[in-house]
Amino acid sequence: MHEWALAEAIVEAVCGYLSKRGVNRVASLKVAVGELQSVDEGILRFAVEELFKGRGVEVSSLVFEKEPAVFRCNSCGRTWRLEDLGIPEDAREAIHFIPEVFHVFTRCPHCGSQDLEIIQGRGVYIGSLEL
Amino acid sequence: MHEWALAEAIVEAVCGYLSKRGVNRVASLKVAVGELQSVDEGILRFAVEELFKGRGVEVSSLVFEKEPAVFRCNSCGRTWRLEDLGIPEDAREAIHFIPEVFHVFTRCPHCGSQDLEIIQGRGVYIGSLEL
Amino acid sequence: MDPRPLIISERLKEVKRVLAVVSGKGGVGKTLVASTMALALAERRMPVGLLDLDVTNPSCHVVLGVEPSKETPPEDMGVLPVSVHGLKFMSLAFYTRGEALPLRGAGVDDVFKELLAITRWGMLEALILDTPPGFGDVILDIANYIPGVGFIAVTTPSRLSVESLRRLAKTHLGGRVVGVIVNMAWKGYIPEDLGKTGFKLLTIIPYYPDLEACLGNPGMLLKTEFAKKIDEALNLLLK
Amino acid sequence: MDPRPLIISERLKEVKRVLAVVSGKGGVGKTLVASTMALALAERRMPVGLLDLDVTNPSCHVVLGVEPSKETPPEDMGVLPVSVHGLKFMSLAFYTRGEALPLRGAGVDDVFKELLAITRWGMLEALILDTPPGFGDVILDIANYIPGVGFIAVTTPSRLSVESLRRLAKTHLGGRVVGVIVNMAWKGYIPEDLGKTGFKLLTIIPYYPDLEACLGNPGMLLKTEFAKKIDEALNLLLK
Ligand SMILES: Nc1ncnc2c1ncn2[C@@H]1O[C@H](COP(=O)(O)OP(=O)(O)O)[C@@H](O)[C@H]1O
Ligand SMILES: Nc1ncnc2c1ncn2[C@@H]1O[C@H](COP(=O)(O)OP(=O)(O)O)[C@@H](O)[C@H]1O
Ligand SMILES: [Mg+2]
Ligand SMILES: [Mg+2]
Ligand SMILES: [Mg+2]
Ligand SMILES: [Mg+2]
Ligand code: NI
Ligand code: NI
Ligand SMILES: [Zn+2]
Ligand SMILES: [Zn+2]
Repeated sequence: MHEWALAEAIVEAVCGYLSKRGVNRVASLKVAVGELQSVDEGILRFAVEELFKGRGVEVSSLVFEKEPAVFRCNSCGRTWRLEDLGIPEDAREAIHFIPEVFHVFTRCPHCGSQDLEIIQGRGVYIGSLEL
Repeated sequence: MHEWALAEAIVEAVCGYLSKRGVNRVASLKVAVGELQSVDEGILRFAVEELFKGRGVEVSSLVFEKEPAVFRCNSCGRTWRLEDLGIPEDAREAIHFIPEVFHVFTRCPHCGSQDLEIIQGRGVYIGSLEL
Repeated sequence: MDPRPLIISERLKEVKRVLAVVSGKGGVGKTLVASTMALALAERRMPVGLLDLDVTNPSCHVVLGVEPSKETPPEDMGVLPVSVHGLKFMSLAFYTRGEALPLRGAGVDDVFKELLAITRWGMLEALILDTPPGFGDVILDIANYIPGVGFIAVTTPSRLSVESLRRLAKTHLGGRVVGVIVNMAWKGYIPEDLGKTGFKLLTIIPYYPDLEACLGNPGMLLKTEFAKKIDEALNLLLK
Repeated sequence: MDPRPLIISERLKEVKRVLAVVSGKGGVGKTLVASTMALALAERRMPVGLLDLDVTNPSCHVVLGVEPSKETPPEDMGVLPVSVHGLKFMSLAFYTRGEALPLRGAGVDDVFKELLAITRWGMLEALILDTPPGFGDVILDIANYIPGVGFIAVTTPSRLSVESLRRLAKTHLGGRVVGVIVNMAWKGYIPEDLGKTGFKLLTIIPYYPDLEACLGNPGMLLKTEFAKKIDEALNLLLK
């Protein structure tokens, strides 16, 4: 349930943005949820909604968008999807907290390098915000 | 005149690209020349042309495009242009060889931080290549 | 937009002071100083935290005798640091199972933000940060995201290390330094060179050949001369 | 498209072997080992180069006694390393005037590529690389852009350092290690722990309290017991 902490971060960032502009309503907020972190979207949405309520902020449209994870190997240049990397099940919990630790548990399927870059789909961020 | 080394890099990269495709002519090549490195464009162009000739590669249109340098301060978030930073004249020579050493010789005009990111206009790269 | 920067200060709201143990050179004793400092503060019954930010080579857990694969920071609306020896401890080693994390700077920066965004320290008198050597992503992030932080610079008397301290003094980070610890000093060492930096000297710690045996044993570590010297430095820092 | 990667191998075409001195932990003696190794090879009248890749904290010039603000690598269709004590030396310190370079990983990566793209080494029997501690941008770049490189891993006997060596063995970089140097060993140290790593032991070097006086004086440095031990390691490496 550390999703609550991520929700707080989102709400804090949005409220910071709003208070600078002296408003307290958002027309549309898109939150990107990167596949690698395997965040529980239901919990995240619930927490974000609760926290906005507590702050007295009204969000007309709140959308969570899954972002597939894509990796590039800095050694051989090939790109990969999450399922290509065969990350062991029991490592997923650690990656859930700190996505970068995937480097420990995986290698490039082609050349064996751990020097993989995550191009998209890492974690949670604010995709767009319209007042 | 270390511009010759930069020209060799450009020509090597283009030739690598061409040989993979089994061709030896380029319709259009754009080389971006970042402002920070203050490369001598005349020398660079001369060297690139000579080297392509030596390799038997024909380039129909060879364009060098100046790219203005833009910096962002990671501490205060402001962006700056090269002239804002007031880099001392005698440091320009060192920066000409290794652009990153500008971090030693400059501070953010607003907050004094050296944690400046160069967003564009760092050095020489291949902007586009058409066969 | 990255949602993490603002929440970082929120997470440190109840932390009275943050002290980061830093050095341009590695192997000068940062990890031992940071860990012992946190342990010594806990001995004084102060609420204290220790955060290992040497992301690609964490080792505070070795000094504390914590087996990272056997312990997990509990989840509670975020993650809670692990309580050991009277202090609150957080390290990436809990998530890497103690293995190496080959990682470029951009990844280190992400780890920094994620760790600080999700860890709930609660009320602390002091949070001690152990850091990697050099002036890279972690140190720059600390300076950017933890406004009130004080740097404790550690150096040995070696020219290679003092030179690196002199260089730190001339960067924008120099102003953060609240004091210097000279570690592994040889007999008769006189801290003349430090004058040039303008930094305040906190303590000079000799080289103790028997210290190695105390790694992993906080009880023993706290009884050493090394720990007494750290206490000296703390007295100067906290007054 | 970045034009530098391909030219890097071109620049190293006439270099017979590249040896990078590495360690997860700092302060284990990488810089002293790398510099002394290069000096010792020059003594053997071999054409040898030394490249300081500890970008944010270069210090080989201190060991070699080179004043970086007084010397500039000559320009000749690129830049030529500076000739000192019979070896070819290149360091970022020539461009930073010896000052600190606070730099994030992305910048370090750019410095690596630029330095290797413009430096003309010519024919060398060996090029020695000094590196920063940890497994970050420089080490990953070396592995990616210098295919034939061999890593010389340096460790002290301390648990904190051996633990870091064990971790290196388990990464994808472990396969690059051509040998280990145990440095600053205490009396009676037995390299039992190394067995687990599977690495070849090159030499065990004691702690020499008088070594500090030789920093900046290559002539003296080459006459020390330390240099003899490095020669031992070289005999094993080159045979
Ligand atoms: N005063 C001291 N006397 C003896 N050994 C020390 C002393 N300070 C540190 N050490 C040892 O020196 C090595 C490097 O210390 P460490 O704390 O890991 O440095 P860093 O974190 O700066 O790399 C370790 O083996 C540590 O146990
Ligand atoms: N065998 C040794 N005996 C005594 N001092 C040593 C020995 N090896 C290295 N040193 C000293 O230890 C310190 C760290 O060495 P250095 O080469 O700078 O390590 P690194 O490059 O790994 O950080 C320096 O002051 C150096 O002079
Ligand atoms: Mg969970
Ligand atoms: Mg010039
Ligand atoms: Mg440490
Ligand atoms: Mg070094
Ligand atoms: Ni969770
Ligand atoms: Ni030039
Ligand atoms: Zn690969
Ligand atoms: Zn600024």
